[in-house]
Amino acid sequence: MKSEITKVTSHINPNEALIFERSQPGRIGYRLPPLDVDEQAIETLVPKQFLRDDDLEGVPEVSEVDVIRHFVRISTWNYSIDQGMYPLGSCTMKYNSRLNEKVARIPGFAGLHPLTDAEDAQGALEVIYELQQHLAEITGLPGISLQPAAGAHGEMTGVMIIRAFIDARDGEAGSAKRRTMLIPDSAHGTNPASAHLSGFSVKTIRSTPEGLTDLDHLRELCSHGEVAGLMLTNPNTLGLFEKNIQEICRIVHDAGGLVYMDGANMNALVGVARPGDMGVDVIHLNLHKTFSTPHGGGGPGCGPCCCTKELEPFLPVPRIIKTEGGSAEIQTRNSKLETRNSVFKLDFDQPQSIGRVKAFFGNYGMMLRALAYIQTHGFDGLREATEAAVLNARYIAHGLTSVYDKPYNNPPMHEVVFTDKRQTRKGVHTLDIAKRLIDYGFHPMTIYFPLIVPGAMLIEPTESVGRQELDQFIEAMCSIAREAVDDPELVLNAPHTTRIGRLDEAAAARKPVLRWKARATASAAQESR
Amino acid sequence: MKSEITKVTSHINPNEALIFERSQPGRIGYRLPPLDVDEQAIETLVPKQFLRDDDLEGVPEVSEVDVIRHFVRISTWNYSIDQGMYPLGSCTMKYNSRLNEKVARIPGFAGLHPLTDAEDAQGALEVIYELQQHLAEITGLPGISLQPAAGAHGEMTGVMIIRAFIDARDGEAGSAKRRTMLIPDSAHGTNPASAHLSGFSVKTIRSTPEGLTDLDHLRELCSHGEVAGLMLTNPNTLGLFEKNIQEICRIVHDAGGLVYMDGANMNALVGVARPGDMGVDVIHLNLHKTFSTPHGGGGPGCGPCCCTKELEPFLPVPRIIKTEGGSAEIQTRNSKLETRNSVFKLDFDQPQSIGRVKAFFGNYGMMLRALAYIQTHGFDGLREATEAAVLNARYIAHGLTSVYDKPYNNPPMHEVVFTDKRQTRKGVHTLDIAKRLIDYGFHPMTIYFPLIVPGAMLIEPTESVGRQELDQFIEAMCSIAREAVDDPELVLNAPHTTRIGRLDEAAAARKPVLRWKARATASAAQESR
Amino acid sequence: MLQHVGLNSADELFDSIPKDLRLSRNLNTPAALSEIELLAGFDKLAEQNPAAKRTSFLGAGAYQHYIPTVVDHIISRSEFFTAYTPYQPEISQGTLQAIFEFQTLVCQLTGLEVANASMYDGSTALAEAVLMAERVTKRSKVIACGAIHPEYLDVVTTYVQHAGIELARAEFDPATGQTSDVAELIDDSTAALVVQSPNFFGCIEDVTTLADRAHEAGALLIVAVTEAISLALLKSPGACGADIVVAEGQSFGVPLSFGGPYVGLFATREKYARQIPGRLVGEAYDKQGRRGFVLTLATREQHIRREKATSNICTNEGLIALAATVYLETMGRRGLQEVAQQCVQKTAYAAKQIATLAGFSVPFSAPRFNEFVVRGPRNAKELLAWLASERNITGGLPLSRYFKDRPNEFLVCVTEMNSRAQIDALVDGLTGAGSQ
Amino acid sequence: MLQHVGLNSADELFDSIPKDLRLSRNLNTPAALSEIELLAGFDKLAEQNPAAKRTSFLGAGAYQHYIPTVVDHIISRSEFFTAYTPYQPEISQGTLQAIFEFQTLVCQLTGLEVANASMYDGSTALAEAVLMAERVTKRSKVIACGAIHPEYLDVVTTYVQHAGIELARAEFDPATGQTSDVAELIDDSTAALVVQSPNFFGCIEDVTTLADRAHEAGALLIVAVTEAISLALLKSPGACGADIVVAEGQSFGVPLSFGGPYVGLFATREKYARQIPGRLVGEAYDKQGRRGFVLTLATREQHIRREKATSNICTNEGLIALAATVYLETMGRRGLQEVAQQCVQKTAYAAKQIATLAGFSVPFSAPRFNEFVVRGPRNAKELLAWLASERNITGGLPLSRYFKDRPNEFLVCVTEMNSRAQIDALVDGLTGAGSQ
Ligand SMILES: Cc1ncc(COP(=O)(O)O)c(C=O)c1O
Ligand SMILES: Cc1ncc(COP(=O)(O)O)c(C=O)c1O
Repeated sequence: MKSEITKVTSHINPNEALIFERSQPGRIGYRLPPLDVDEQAIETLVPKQFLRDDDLEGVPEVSEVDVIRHFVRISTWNYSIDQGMYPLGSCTMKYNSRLNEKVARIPGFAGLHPLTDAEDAQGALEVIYELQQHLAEITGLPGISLQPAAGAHGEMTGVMIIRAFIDARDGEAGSAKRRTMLIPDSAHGTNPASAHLSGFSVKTIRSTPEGLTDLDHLRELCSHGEVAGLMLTNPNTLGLFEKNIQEICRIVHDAGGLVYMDGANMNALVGVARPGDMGVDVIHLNLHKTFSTPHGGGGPGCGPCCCTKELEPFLPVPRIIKTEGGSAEIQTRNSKLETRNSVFKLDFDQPQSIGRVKAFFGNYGMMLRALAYIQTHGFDGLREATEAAVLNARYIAHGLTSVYDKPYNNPPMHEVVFTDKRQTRKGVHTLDIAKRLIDYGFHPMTIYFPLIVPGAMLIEPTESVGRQELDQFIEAMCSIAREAVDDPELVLNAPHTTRIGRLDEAAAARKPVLRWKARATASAAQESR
Repeated sequence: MKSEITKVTSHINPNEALIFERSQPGRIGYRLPPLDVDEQAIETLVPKQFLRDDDLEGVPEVSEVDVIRHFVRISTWNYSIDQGMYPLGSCTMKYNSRLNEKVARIPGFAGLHPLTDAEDAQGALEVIYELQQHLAEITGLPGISLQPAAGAHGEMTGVMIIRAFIDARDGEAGSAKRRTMLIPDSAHGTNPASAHLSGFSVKTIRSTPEGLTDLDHLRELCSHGEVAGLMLTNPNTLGLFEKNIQEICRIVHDAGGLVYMDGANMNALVGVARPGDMGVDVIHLNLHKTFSTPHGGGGPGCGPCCCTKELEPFLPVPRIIKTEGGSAEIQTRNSKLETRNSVFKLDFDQPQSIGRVKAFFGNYGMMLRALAYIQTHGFDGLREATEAAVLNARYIAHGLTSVYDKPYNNPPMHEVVFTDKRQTRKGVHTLDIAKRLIDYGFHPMTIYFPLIVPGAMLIEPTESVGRQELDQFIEAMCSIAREAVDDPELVLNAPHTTRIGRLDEAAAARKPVLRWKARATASAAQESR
Repeated sequence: MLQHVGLNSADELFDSIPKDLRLSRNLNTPAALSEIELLAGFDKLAEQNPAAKRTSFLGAGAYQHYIPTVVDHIISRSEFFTAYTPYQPEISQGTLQAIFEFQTLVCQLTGLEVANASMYDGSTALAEAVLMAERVTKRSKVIACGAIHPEYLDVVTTYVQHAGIELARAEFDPATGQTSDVAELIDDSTAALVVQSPNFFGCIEDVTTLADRAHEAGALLIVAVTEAISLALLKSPGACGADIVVAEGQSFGVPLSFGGPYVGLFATREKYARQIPGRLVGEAYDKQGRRGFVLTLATREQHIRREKATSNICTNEGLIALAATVYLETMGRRGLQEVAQQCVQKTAYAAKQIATLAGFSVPFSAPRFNEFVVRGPRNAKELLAWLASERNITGGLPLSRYFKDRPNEFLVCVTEMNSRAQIDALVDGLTGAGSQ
Repeated sequence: MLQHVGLNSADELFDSIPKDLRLSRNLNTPAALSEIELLAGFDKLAEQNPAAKRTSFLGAGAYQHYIPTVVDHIISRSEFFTAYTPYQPEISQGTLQAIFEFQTLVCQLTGLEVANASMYDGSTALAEAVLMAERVTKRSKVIACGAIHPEYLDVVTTYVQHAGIELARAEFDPATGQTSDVAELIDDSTAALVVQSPNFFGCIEDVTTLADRAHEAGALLIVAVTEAISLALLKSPGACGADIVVAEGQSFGVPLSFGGPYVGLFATREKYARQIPGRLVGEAYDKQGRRGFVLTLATREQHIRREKATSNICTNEGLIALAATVYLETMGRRGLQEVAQQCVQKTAYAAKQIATLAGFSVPFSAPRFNEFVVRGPRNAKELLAWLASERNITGGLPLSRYFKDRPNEFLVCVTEMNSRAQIDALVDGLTGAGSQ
């Protein structure tokens, strides 16, 4: 130890280093049972040229309490739903029930290997099957695959299904002419990216000044016989319901295309209206939005793909199907299952399927949570949640219109978009408002999305906030608007209450440092007992 | 809702109200299964005069997400072991293993009713028995009761055992003459309070300038034939081992008394020395210190009482005993137990017992954790922990002697006491130093205890900190010493980084407000959907 | 590090311990286990507690109630479970505010004005209440009513044995199961009358009348509650006139856990605040007028008052009090009422069914909350053993555990956790067991 | 609130939805369940997965490893599991720093220079690697070596079907189980050679040689790892010359959970950093020079680049990447090495025992990590079914699930979780099963 005093940091919590910087040779945080077979010289089992020769240099050596303190400390630098409102538009940051976490950890599920013989995993398969049934009812679309791991993955799956359907319907030559996917300018970036993955080129549809799909433009784009389909978000990313949805579907269908709906905004519709009833052919859901499976700092998600009966043969394999009538085989194999009179099976025999999109069955743990969500809410609770989500957005819309520019007049569904137009005069922009919200204890809204709204602030409160918190949020926003006039510097330099200030992202991208490296000169830190 | 803007708080997290202030009529956070028997009018089951008539007025009505946010927010106002060093002397704030928490939650233990027939709870009783065995080995005292719920409870139990022993030995009249319990001036307040509960009056023994029990004074106090016993902490509360312990025991024994040892500081001894070998008759342990069961913000604890063979008949009932040889009864009752060849039983037949000190078996969940601690450490790990705990204290003693007054020269065991003597010149006292430590990210040490050291700062790092953190702590203390000279105001007004500053404790005690009350004028808050 | 502090070996750390006192061998405790081995070992032990998985009608001071999932999530937060007693208020406001809420909830439920931060459990809380009554009244006789939990009485007996308190017993009426008239027992040396309600036999006591009797003689009324859920439905002891109320808080979101850790609730009247044992949290303000909470009235406590303290208690049941707080706030006003209602209704259903069985009767006529005594046709311990092994049901507690003169009786408890199907299975099982 | 926003009924909230599109009935989903009912229901379903409790030797892309208790504690912290993607760095430093550590660990383990913040899983990561190879090389043929996990190959096939990529297959040597010579297959239209090592049959491939072959033709070498623990012992793919390494991270502290959520690892060379799919976290500084972390190089991603993005991925597997990070840091350098060692040693022991059984053989001779193929005397599916029902052992995966021409073979996996007693029981069981 050096005897002179090194710089004293003000508080250890906000100064937690990278784990690599805390590592001390010889420290361990694990213990395994002793090896209980005779140990062979490793080179006799694996030839030396196949063995690592760096002794895992650089991988940290720390104790269990080091690990706990490390992560507990850095966790306190995060904002989370459990601390307050998280009004990220398009992200549906609703409360994640503790009960659902418990369900996902039941050993009979958490310890089950995905390649278990179906006969020994009937409970697990029943969960998938039952969730499929409920999602079919909720969307009005009977064909479901739970394989996709997230929204974008569901999109890819859905678009590939469209492609496969058209290939089958029009034959190779006919299909080759249909390589255009129509996507509104307000769409999420995953939509065009997913279309591209399926070999489509994207044409953009304009939005009307009311924030809806421009029907004339759609008709025009559909008039060339090259359209494979349309990808539409509904309610759209402005929070507005596409009231012409039936007409839109008709136009696309008449032009020989199919309609894909991005279901990211289903939280506005569950129990109230069903995409299948609107004429939509295929949709993905985000269980990690609408069905409250936790976001986990960026996933895991689950992006089920739901489609019409007509498209069902194209869904990924395996399908999980139910066959009625007891199976003798099962009755002998496991006494617990004796009374089962329906059996769940994996069906690989789907010659028209687009194929697998993921190993095994998808993000199964998320399915458990979503099913628990549906069961604890009940049919009435699901609708009530939708009503509350929309009402809360309406309440915010009402509370902020006098202070912030609201570019669209139509009443919003579950989220509402504002802009920074009135604040820019003093140089305060959306980014600044968002950062300043942090000082008030709120997570910022989604900003600069959708792209068609300059300075967009997309606010989605979800049903998980009460009126008190909505009022606090509105007050905070109003207060920031005042500050933008009275003391713009305060807003421009926000946040002031966080561990670090705004980071220089441009510099970070210019010369990216994407991993920790041992400093060449660092002499190995030493600790002796 | 009022339309004018109420005062905007800077950040919602540090301003979380009391739950009663968040309550909204009609909100609920629970759901029960529907009542599945025919509902009777309640008055036909319980006469009206026995029923509550206030409709539980005042009990909060909140949603599940309200509850989660409430507690997550207020939890962030706490400091905890998991965030950093917690060097509270005498408290042994060591790391609480996650594994032990998992063990305590195994349904076969957590769901077990304490009045279960012993035959159906053999696993649970085996845990108690095995832990007793280990504690007997660790203390060198073979008689163990795990019934006491905390240290003070264990003290009371031990002192009552002394009383019962003397009653039995000397007869009523003889015993009536022995009503004095000797306690050093450095002892913890629970010692005299526990002695009092057993009907003893307390005489205080002086400490020597070296911080040890004054043998001459002890001899003098023992010379009157009235001494029932001595309560001694070892290492004592100054962190020093009472090196004359054998002589001390001899003096007390020769005077017809017994020696009680407060085992709060056993973290300095486990695997190194055993009270039973020193001549001690009875001791309590704090499983919530030495054996790492979590403190939980003030409990639960578990304060086993351990005594010599001679005192064993006086231990609380029931005792948990083991009888060898299979029991036919058990073999028929439960097939799982067939191979058991020893049976654990509750023994109530202890006529000399002081009686029960707690319903059921004590804080069983803590026993599970302590047993897990002993098993994961192993005999060598237990000793290593002791060594590390003492070494860490020694390291701090070494690091701070040049800056803070260290009133005792002897090398400390697991904790070390300093004073504010050198800092008081500029008006900076122990309290201020403690508060300033908070700004550096550390929990303060124990202050103003033991009472015999003016301005005491009792520092116990435990084995759960590495050298890096020790260095940070020493740096912080040195830095505060400099600040006390250069900028005393900074220290006097600390902490500066917490949600609230120093509270006016005197005012709080003068007119105590010990519960929330609805403001008389508060019009019922209303929320409609 | 050793060298740094001037030592050559770890042994030298212990030089202040005389050589002959140092252990020259390894402890004879097991070698270290890995997590895998440890969990396997405890799992195996847990399996040897088959009762943990049975349908159960066992109560008698520890109750099976639903615990909302949020409770364990909250108390498992590092910030709560790895914190110490909140001696440094600036960095303990989470714990302190939670305790303040706990104290408030205990006041609301008990109908009293001051509650402490917790006692070890219901039984020790009762013992402390008796000691406090002696301090308050300076009288030495304490009368324990009718049917108090035998283990509670045992604990009280232990606690008071050296305090110069004489413990007298009042009888209970064999027809109703309630306390018989106590007027004759009470006199002006009586410090307190102690009653449990619902009592050990599940009978709701007439607390108001008992309070009057006590007060007439200048004594205090102490009410003990082992089934705290009853507080949500029954007239609060405070409203009935109780001076001290103690309760076992286990029913509030705390697992059975073979008897602990549980949490003792302790409440009394404002005027006795300075006589209360244990910790108290009070409101306080900092210089900027921000509200916070602190441990207060510490001069009652052992670390200041030493042998003159109101109690020796130091560590209490902080985390369990937190669990109870989370439970009470999650269930809330309506949830607590519904749990209590379901208990009463299901218990009434069960008692009615069982009373009609040949050979079985329900001897006590007093109104009940969620427990009642059943008198069966044969030895209750054997009968219940049959029920356990043949029907996998724990049917209740054989009273012979505490009362040798009641071999054929057992105490049945029904909560919201027992479905009608379970109750019907119990009834069916009793029919079977009775005719063995 | 409705009135406040000028509405009279909740229905009016949906006025912008045409009447005939609104659901005029209740959803036909179940009525709300309480926690008690819900848990009972799921517990019942869980019991119908008897395989979850069996001694198991099943691997094949999902592995049973010990998960230190701290992992679940950390990922269950509200601050981590209820946070969104860290788009606001000032209040997401916890997540960002953890990902930065994850990226670093992935680089260390794979021996490469850049790793992303995660992919959905190993299979999709492999598909993305193939697409990336096409972008980097602008070539269209991809050769998949010998024994790649069949489900991974299926996923790749799905992903590339519309990307103009031709997928060719290289054979494996029936004696060694390793990839046969690929020289003839590679030409100057080859974008990448793809190899899994250890491969699906558990055989360690000669990655260095394959890298040389690929590089000679200007193609990339893509290495897929399904058993990420092998990285702790085997020469890192980066050191062998791989250009892209993808792996399934499930072995790093992630429960089997019937196949997901798992986490895909993706690493490549520095020069391809801007071609990498998915999110990247990089170091950044604020005005006061404090270090922090941000999402960076976002111009590769769909929300900026839309259809020209390097991938459509948005939500990835953040929390699972965190679990892997906690696992890797808890086990640490020495723990990872020990797990890997135990796998190899126990697998060698098991293979040796089984190879001596009459009627059984271990057909492939290549060195192995923790899996190997066994050829039995009769239909493997039936044999394993017998083992499951009679011995309560899941003995492995019948290869017929993927390879109809290998009815008698099955894949056995042995990890640190399998005690010698379990292995011996397997061996004994096989003897029994073989002679049925
Ligand atoms: C409208 C919309 N579509 C698609 C997605 C993509 O979903 P995921 O992130 O689950 O891939 C998102 C999520 O951010 C979204 O908001
Ligand atoms: C020396 C000493 N003795 C006794 C006690 C009392 O232990 P407990 O708080 O568990 O009752 C303590 C705890 O603070 C202590 O430090």
